[in-house]
Amino acid sequence: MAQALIDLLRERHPDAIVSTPGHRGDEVAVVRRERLVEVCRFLKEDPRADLKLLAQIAAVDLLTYATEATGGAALASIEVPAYDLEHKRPVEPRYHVAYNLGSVTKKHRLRLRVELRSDDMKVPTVTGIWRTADWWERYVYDMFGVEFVGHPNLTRIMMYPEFQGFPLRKDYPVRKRQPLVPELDFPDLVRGPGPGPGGAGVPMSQTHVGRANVDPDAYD
Amino acid sequence: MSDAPPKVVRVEVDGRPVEADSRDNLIEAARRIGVHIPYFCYHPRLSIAGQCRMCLVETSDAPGRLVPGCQVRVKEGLKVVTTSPAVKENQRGCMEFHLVNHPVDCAICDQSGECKLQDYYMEYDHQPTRIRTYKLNKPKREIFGPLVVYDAERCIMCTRCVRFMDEIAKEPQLAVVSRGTYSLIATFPGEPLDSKYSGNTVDICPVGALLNRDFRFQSRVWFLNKSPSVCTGCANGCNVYVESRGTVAYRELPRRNEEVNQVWMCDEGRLTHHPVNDNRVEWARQGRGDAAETIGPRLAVERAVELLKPLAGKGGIGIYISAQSTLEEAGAALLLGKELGAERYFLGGKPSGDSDDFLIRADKNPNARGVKLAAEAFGVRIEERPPEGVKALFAMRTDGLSDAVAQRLELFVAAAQNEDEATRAADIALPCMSVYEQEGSLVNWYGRLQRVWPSVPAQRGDAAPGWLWAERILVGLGFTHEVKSASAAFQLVAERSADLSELTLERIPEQGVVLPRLLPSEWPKRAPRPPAPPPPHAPGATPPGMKVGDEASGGSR
Amino acid sequence: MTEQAAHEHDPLALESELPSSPMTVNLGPSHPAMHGTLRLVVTLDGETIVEAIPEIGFLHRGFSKSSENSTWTQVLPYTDRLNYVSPYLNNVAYVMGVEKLIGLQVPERAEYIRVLTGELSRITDHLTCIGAIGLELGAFTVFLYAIEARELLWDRIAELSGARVTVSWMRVGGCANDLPPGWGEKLLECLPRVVELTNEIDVLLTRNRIFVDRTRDIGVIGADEALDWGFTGPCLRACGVNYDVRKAHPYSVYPRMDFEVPLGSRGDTYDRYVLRLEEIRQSHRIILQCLEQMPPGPIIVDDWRYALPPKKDVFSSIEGVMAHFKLIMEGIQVPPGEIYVYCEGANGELGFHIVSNGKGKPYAIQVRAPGFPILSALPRLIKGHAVADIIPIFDSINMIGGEVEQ
Amino acid sequence: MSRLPILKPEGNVPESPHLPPEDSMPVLLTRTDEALGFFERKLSGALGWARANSIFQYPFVTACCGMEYMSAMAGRYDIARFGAEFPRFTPRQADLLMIVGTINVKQSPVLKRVYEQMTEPKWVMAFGVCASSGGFYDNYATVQGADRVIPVDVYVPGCPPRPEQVLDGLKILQEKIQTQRHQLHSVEKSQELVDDDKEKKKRFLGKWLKR
Repeated sequence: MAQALIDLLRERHPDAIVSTPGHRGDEVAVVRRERLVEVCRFLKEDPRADLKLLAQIAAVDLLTYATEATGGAALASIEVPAYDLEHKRPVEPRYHVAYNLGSVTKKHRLRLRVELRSDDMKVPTVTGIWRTADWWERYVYDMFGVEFVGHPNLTRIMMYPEFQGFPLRKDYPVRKRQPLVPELDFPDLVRGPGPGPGGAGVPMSQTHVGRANVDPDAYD
Repeated sequence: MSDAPPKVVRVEVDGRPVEADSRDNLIEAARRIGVHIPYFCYHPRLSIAGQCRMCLVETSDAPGRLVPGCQVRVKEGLKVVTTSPAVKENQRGCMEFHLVNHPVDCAICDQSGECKLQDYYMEYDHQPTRIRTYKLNKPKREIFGPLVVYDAERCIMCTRCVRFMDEIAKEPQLAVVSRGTYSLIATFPGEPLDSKYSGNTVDICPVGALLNRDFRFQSRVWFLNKSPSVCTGCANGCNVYVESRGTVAYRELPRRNEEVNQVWMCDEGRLTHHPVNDNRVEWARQGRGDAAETIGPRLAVERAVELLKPLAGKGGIGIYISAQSTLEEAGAALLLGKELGAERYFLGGKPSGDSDDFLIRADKNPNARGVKLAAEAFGVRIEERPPEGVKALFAMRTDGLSDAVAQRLELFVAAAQNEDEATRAADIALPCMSVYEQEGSLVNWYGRLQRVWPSVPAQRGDAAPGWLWAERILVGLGFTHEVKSASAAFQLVAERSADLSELTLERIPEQGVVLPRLLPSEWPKRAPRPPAPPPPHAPGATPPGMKVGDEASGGSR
Repeated sequence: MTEQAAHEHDPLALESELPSSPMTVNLGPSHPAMHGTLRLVVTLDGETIVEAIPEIGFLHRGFSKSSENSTWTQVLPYTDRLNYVSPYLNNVAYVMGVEKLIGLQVPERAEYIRVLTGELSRITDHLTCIGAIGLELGAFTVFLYAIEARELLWDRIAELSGARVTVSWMRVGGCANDLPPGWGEKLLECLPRVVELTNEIDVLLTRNRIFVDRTRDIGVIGADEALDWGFTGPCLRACGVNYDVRKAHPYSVYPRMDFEVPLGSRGDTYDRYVLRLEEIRQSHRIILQCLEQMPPGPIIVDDWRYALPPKKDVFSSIEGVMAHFKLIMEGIQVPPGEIYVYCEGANGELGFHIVSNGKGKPYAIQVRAPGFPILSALPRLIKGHAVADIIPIFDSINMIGGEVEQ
Repeated sequence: MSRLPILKPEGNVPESPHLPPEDSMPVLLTRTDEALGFFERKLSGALGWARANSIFQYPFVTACCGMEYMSAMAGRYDIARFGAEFPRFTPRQADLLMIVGTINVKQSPVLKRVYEQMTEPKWVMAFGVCASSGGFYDNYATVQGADRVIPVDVYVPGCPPRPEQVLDGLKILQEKIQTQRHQLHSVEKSQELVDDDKEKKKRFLGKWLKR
């Protein structure tokens, strides 16, 4: 019956829906950013949809969606070979923000997706519709840097205020720590010398970049 | 094979239309739209063997029968199906037969992680085998030559190495011996595989049969970090990937560059990571011979500045630049010479060795033309003789310097990468990073400017790029030159030189750019180089005069 | 102010309010009742709470970032440290997500084992929560009984999967190993003792005058407002909303189990406590049914693209060693896609938003922790109550630092 | 009486930050211990015994190790049998700071302050792998081991450690407390005594040390 939900949404807000890429039984509707609040209010109040439960707001950074192989650890190590860092072809739109909605009475689920470019990452807030969106939006802001316009208190929720950068972005290295208290620096006995892959920067098992920047079909 | 001009042929692969080149086979046509037809024995640059039968697909021409994708050319309106049950069944059966006698070596095999058997097994045959038999034992770890070791049990008899030695290296030293399931690759009895290009057989071997003796058991491939660079073995400037982990560089693999080295590389090039790993000048030091004592990098630069300051401007200073250094290092050294009012400039480098008509140049220094270009840009005359007639000398890398020259000098400051008799005789020895550890650019013998990315990211002692040492000394002497990065050092040369003016380090294309003015005036009088094999889209075009099929490999099949 | 009026009316009245300014109290992260990971800045007017600002993030361990740099199987140990009181439920939720991405069908016996261990985890979670409520309201014996009951279950869990808390026992396509022989009988022996201890707690607390006074009508929230705050699980059912993911969106073999979903009436702390107690009994029923209907057969799917080959094959056949090597070193090549999987965790709807780019590592993974939205409603719940009521309310929503702060 | 060789760590054994400074020459130190007065040693032993068997612990609980802490406190693996039963939730009244669970970067100032507020003599037990070395959370958010922030006496391995491991860690700590030097006076005063020690050592061994 979630398909009925999509049709209901299409005929009430035809221009707000960009596409509906459903996958493995999940109903997804890509919504235009300006019409998001309108669509959400409709979905919550309309008795046929009745999506009163906002389960989660999640976000995805698509910077290395095409290139990251298992050994994408070069990205993760602090000392990334200059070639890799430089040759990240910009991906636009880079961020997807996903609103997982559910209905308690009608027992169906829907996911709204808003696609954002990396140069303007503003999304209208939905705290007016669901009060639980307050903390979820603060979480997505803290982790990805997506700004929710109109949010009452858009500050970091997980990280400390002095933290620079947004950790869940794909170009933020895994191990880049910003200590609050001066720390004693112990030699990293497990991973051996040097900050390079396999060195102190990256665990041993995660460094095979081999195929990341090689075009396998060219000449193997 | 008709030499008709290639025309566009419309084909349909899995229902999707493809505009293929008339010389394409089905594998290349499918690859244009991202469909991967698996293959072992096919190689875009070698002749067709059609031996592994992995690439069988269904075509509309021969309904109900599977056709090898590597041998069949595209035809107008041909329909190809790569995912039909028959094709899937064949791929599974092929894999099973290849794996029947394959030893359970993955744990100790160097190719683990980049082995095509493993990749294809997971994609096309992810089930246990249906064949219950004992594995056949064949000779293992046979030393073929200085660089190659062979393991007959792992070999799947795709004969790529045999065809490579016949067609590309033009020294047919490998052949298939014995028949049927006992067949294995071997050299002529008593003769080693000592061709200069035997290392390439290791690259194109899809399994772990042929291994590089230098890299064997050194590191696992998934710990290595791969970064593109240019080989420093000789002036040909073959494009390579240098693989490294932590502070150690492990091996060089050829990188595709159609104009310079297609996808091949010579054997000396595969050993150029040894100077990066061992016998390095690691700590800045002061004092000659055994009076040398390690002092910090900052102290060493201050000492050098103290010693150079009284001589500045009074002449008697020489600048020696080795042709092993990058364009940036040469530029920085020349700038230092100009500021110090140096009289004489010297160019040196490793002694030249043998050469051949394919990839090996006599001049064993990667950047001789680059240093000359920088000297012209700075408008100084650079002599190609060992330095003499100067009291003080600043050396950017001490490759060509002999101990006698160094002894005669009053003051000798050297930024050096490896220990040799010249660095032991240096007053101040500054550790210099190797070309594989720094960003920069090189100019090969043909006048092609190529970019180098740092591949060994780990800091080695006090090592710093050569241009950074020169810049520190300049700052110590009081000159304010903002040379804070490799591109800034590149700008030093680019501003002053005509043909580099519109280039910056970042804008050098990946395949390198040929500087027209530097083109060699006349073609070298040696035998003409073989015509570059047709671009990968024309695999069918075997090089002229090459027989196809049985005769090519000595009729062993 | 009414007191002011009383003062003017009868200047000698002794009860008139002494003028006092609001005081802010900082229940710091390192506080016994705050589970060590929540900082609550409470503004008090005398005893009643005027305003409360929670601050979390003191146990943010970078679950998403670490998982995005490990293969699909290596993420499992990270998942059961999310809600470390009911580890099996996290494992099952994550593994169901990966199977949904692959479109994999898990064998029958594995489904039953997952439901069985999931319910075991639910019982240990509720026991810990009830023990904490009892402990922090002074009933130390309730804590000891609850922990003793939990120890009995942990012994069975340790026999089954090797660890007591961090089990990491599920695998993509089934579970790690089969039930040890005689494990079912031992479980049947120890379950009555657990139920007996639960009844004892029930007797001690449920109609205890002090307990009822401390928890009845404390932290009340209406059904609609609870849903607006994102409540799910026992906290939502306490307000009378009949929503349990096992009944609303049946998954695994839950349709074959018959169990009721207990509902509360007033949505206060007492209802939440009673609900958890009742759910322990329902879970007990489910476990018994699972043990009866457990079919024999494989416990993991037999497809070597997703499940490790048996060790005999790994050491003897080339196919086995290659499959094992690729699955471990480069991970399961999960087809690309984006899904949101949800199942009934101990505190509510536990969901995973997983994105795969077709390679061996999850490209993006974020947890929908049931405790996260409920904790965001804490200021609303405790406003107007006395300081002492913070403790029972905070315990009844059963906030687990690991899952809330990932 | 043959002269005892002065044992020095050969080769490039990394100088561990916790070892006493170079000049204290551990072998000789025990000799100095023997040189302590007979009554001082008896008093130190008695004080050590008293402090070892009545540890008041401050459970700095954050993560999953808390579950095993509960088991260690509860009936079956009862920590009370070793005298460490009474958790004190104020650093002022606690001897042992048990860091139970992961310390993330946002929590490190809190941990440091709680440690500094504790009164001497105080000990620290890193409960579980995350407190000892950051565990497998090797990312931007986690401090790689509490010993980067505060000095730690006993490291209890395990994720989470079984209650028996915790009790074993407690036993090791008790041995350490038992054999430590305990003085009855405050910290400042003991500094003078340490200087007296050095004086005594110099005079007594002066001529042997000249090499």
